[in-house]
Amino acid sequence: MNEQQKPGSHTETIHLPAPTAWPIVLAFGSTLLFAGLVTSPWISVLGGILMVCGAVGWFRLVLPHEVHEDIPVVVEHIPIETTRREVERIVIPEGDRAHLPVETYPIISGIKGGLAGGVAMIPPALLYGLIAQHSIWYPVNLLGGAGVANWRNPTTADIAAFHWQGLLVANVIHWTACVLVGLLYGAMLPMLPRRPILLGGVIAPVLWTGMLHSVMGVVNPVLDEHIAWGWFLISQVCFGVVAGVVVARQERIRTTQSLPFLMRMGIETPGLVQEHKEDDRK
Amino acid sequence: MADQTLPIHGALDLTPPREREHTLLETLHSWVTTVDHKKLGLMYMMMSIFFLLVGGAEAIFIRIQLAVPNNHFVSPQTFNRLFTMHGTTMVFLVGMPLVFAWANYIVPLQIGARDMAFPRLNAFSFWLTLFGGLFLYYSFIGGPGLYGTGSAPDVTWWAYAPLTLKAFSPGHATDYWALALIVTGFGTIGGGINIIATVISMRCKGMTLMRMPLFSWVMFVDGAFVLIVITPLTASQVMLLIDRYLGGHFFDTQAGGSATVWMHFFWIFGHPEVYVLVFPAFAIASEVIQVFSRKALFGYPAMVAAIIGIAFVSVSVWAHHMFTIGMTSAGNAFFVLSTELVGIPTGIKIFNWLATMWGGKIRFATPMLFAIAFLFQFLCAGLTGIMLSIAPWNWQLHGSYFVIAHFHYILVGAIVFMVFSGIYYWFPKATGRMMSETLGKWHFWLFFIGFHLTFDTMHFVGFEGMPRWIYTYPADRGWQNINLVVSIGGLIQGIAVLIFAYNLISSLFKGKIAGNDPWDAWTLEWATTSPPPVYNFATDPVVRSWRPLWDLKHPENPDWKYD
Amino acid sequence: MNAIPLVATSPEQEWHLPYKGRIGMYGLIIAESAIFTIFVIAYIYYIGKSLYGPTPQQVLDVPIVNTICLLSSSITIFLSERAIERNNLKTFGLWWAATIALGAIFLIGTGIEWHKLIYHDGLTISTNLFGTTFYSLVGLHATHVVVGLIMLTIVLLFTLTGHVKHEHSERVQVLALYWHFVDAVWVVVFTVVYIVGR
Amino acid sequence: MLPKWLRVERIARLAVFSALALSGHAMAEGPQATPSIFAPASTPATQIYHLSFFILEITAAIFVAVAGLLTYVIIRYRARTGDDESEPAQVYGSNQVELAWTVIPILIVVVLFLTTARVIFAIQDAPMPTAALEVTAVGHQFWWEYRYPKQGLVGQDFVAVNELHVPLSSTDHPTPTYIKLLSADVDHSFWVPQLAGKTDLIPNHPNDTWIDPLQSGLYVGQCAQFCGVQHANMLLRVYVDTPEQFAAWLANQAKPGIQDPSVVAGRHVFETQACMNCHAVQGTAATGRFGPDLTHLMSRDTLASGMIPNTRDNLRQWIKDPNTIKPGCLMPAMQLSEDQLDQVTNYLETLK
Repeated sequence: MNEQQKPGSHTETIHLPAPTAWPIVLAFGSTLLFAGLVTSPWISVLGGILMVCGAVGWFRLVLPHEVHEDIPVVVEHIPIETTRREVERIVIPEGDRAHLPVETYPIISGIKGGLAGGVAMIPPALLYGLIAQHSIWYPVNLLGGAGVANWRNPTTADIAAFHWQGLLVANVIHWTACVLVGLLYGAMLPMLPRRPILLGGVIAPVLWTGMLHSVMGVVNPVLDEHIAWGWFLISQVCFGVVAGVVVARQERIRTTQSLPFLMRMGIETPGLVQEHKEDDRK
Repeated sequence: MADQTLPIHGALDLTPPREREHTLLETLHSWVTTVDHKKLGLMYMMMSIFFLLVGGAEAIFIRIQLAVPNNHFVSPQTFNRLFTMHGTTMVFLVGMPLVFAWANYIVPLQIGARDMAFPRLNAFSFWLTLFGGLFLYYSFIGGPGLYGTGSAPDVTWWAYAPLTLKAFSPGHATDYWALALIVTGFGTIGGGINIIATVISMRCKGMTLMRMPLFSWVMFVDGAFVLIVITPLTASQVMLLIDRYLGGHFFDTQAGGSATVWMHFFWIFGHPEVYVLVFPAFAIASEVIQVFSRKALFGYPAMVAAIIGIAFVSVSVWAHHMFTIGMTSAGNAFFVLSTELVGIPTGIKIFNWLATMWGGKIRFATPMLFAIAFLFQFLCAGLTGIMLSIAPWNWQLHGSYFVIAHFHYILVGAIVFMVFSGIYYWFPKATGRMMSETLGKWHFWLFFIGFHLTFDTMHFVGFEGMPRWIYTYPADRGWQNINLVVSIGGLIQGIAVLIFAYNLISSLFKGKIAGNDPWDAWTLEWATTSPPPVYNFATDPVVRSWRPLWDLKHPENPDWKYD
Repeated sequence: MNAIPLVATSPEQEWHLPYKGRIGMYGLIIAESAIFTIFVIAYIYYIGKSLYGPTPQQVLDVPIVNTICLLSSSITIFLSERAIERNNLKTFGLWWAATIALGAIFLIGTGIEWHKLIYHDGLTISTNLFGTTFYSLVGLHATHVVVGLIMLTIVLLFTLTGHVKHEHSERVQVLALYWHFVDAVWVVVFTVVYIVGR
Repeated sequence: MLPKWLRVERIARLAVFSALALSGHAMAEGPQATPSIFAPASTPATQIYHLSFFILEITAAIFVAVAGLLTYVIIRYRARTGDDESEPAQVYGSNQVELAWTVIPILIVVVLFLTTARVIFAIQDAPMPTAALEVTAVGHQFWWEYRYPKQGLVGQDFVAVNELHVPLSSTDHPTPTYIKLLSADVDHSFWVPQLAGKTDLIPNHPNDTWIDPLQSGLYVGQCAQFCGVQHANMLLRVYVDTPEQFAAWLANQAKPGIQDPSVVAGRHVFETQACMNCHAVQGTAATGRFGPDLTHLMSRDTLASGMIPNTRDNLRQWIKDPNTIKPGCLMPAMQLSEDQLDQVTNYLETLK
């Protein structure tokens, strides 16, 4: 709306900015100004003159008051209607909440679960380091080495020693991955039909480990040779179970197993609400 | 339900203004002096379509030359001018005006405004863009005249220094390129300022930012984005001109200047520019997919977040165009990561569009056909984009026909397809007449087939080591079969575009009368007449959700209850 | 059937949107900042890359007076903005004129500096990389000062003829915003050219 | 590597290769007429090749999933004839679902990034073995100059033009070639797809790349960065020689130009008609650096940067007017008379 028009006010005519030729004059002048550089200086001079004219003309249009033209209003009745009167609804059992509030599955629960799972992964990993290589830095460097990709053909002793870069990179990778996977858990677990802990805590880590096992050969073949996949799986399962339990505890009250799949996905739809308020329907 | 007519009903003179025949000169005068956003939007659109035909003709010439090895259809000099002008035209004289065509025509209608925030600046921006374009094309007849195609730019649209310096590009070819694009660049900046001021300051009552239709949201982000995208190019072109006219040394490698600085500056503009161009496609897709699936857009806030996310991430990825210039390995790794991060918000958009269609009732009208093809091609383009982001593989693919195929999947497969979709969708609003569905389907299928013939095969010739920018190639390289297919596909696309042009013109005069709301849509522009009166809305609208027309059509079940 | 206004029963709430001129100026400032950023990056990248002299250390003097003038003009224009808001047109005109004077001193100072560089030190835009980047960056800023001064002078002329009224305060503030931007850019240019680059 | 993974790779390779077969040639090991990036013959190219198949698999999986979903949606949710004209249920979104399809791509990105980073470092930061040959390549509009520094025999640099000769490498005794990339004028790019990815030659910005070809023969490629009118004909030819061939070639190249008294007339024309302003013939007064070094012109298979075979007719036509062969090239037609043309051609033919 124009400044001088308050919303909702009506007059017989509507003020709109009047048509004007000054913008095109100014634009043409500016173009000629530049075109003179590749043709002749006189073109530039002409462009400059046109620009000054255009600028002055434009200026006089808006100052002290903007020039308007009055457009007579033709009021037409514009019906807004549709032939599709009916709206289908997603039918859900009576008595359930229809419009799931976001708080039911807070995003923070996924982060919490991920962090808790991340802590839970550490003991088995360090234990493996101590038992197999007598160094707690071994697993840290294995993880960190995936990021420090220019680490060429390290020996086992290399990996068992302390490297601050390895520790740094390992921490970054570890916590990022944990939070991300935790978020995924937070989102997915409530959708799983039953036994979310079994599915999310055991089967998913097994699948995940299998996938990593096959991918690691490409991502970093050198380190692939040094990874003990059994121990790897154990620490993954630790993560899965702890993260799953933490996530599930956050909303155990709300995750009614009888909910339909759509609801567990947290779908937001007005149709669900309509079903709830039977009396509103026509 | 209550018949809520205007409160001022009867208070006004309802007799329509006298219908009067306008002479041609009067009509022309009214278009030249107009400051009306709808007329300017249409002029932007006509300019784009005109230059699309010109740039398309250049592409056809290029494809005829490359159809067979060792061809002599055009000289190498002419070929270099053709592909330089093809790229420059398509990006700056087709893509950029399209952004403003949509933003001008649709955004004020969608947000219930009477005009853009700065109507005169709007006209000024348009004329700058148009004159800049004509200035660029004057280069064909400027200089030594038509012989040897004048002094049209021949340094690729990247214009890598030092090839553009006086020593290697004597004459004015490069000057035309830089000067004309500076002119259109100023027009673009004016247009961008206008869009953001319009969206921030002109929304109708009740339309908070999170109640803007997604189309307007995307155009708003695009308008703001343009301001920081086009300006680095303007700045570096000024530097180039300082080098060429005043003897500066910015890119003069003999005097300590750096060729890589130009590359960085160019791609700081050049990469986000692609997103500037593709945003209107996202915007149109978001409207068309909703309406033809009969469902509200899935995850509106996530779509808004994704578009802002794409804009943010895309300004830190420019050097993925420069993996081959010998950056450090850490630098390469950084740009691999940042580039792949763009894929995440882009993925969200694709998934949300899919989820919008999921559970809907999809009507396969021409706009929706183009939108579905867009989804498919945009997916492919994203995946080839991932391949190109892998720096080591990029060392092989960069500058090859694979890259050509990839970015034409975006520029044609996504943008041009969605532009066609948008034209079929909003043509009834702008003209009051429907476009022919029969011709539309012919147009779609021919264009779809031609597109895939051309650009799918181009990937493979890229794998086989064919570099871009070459005017000919030896017969023993095994590239000729694919190149012939590519050229045939190009011709088919050309035919499809001619069908479209015919459809456009014939529907303008003979199309079925559309009515105000032919698609049964949900945004404000369908709540006024077709074509809209010059003041858009007789009464200022008030809205309470991002689908105001849904609220009115389903008063028992309106969106605002769930806002 | 319904017709616009689309929601008849909407609660009568206040609906305020920002002044479009201000938003437009912010847009222009964003665009200009991007241009300056590119020039500043180029300047910083090319520091010390000239193959031959003169170098900044040899020829550049820190323009303290200039800088003080330009920066204090931000204060004077702020005072004049406040004056027009309070409808005190005389004070407005005085501070406005002071702003123009300070800006002009800055320009003259730059002119003297350039004259010395060109005719005494023999540094032109084509001498070496330092010359190219220096004249481009400082010249770009000076161009903005010139444009700003022209606009300010036009407003001053209108003030003197009594055309500027209280109702124009928003437009005047938009112009002042531009002037603040020009000053802020000088802080960056000054730091880069005379402190980092020297 | 897992057998399963190998299977996937084989299927993917089959798909790509069958598509490539469209263009009518089969894939085999060793040098090819078609410089395909899928026929690697050198370590960097091979590493990229393996990486590319890993990426192809991931992207193919994403493609199948999403395109499949799209197809399903189009078919399942199409508006059917006899529809009851009702609107479908309006679904606004789902935080859970959207979160899931945000996080999964992030995890994929992490895997892609780690893999890519490893290959970047492996190729780009590979330490140079002591047995490596070092060559400097200089890009010119529109030809290649290769400088072989200190190739033992006579203790001085020598210059080869357009045809790069490198020794064969083997996995047991790697003798890779490290190429320093410079440019004399504008940007160029060195790209022999079967040997390595491309690296640009940028003035005032030295780059390097390395190759270790494992099979001998001729590998082709071309300039991959637009460098002017004749960018298309700035062809690359890399000859991978067996150690014996390479030693013989080196020995010949290190010699000064042959001075055959029977063609002294041609040499006179060469040295008086400004040819020598641009061209060098080692051991004579001609020391120009702007154009290709002609000391061993006849040891090359091609003229004009790999454009035409090195025959007497082509050579004579080239000297007469290079623009009829390569329009826009920087060598001018010297307006020689027919006699002079014959004499110069005779002279050049002795430069073995």
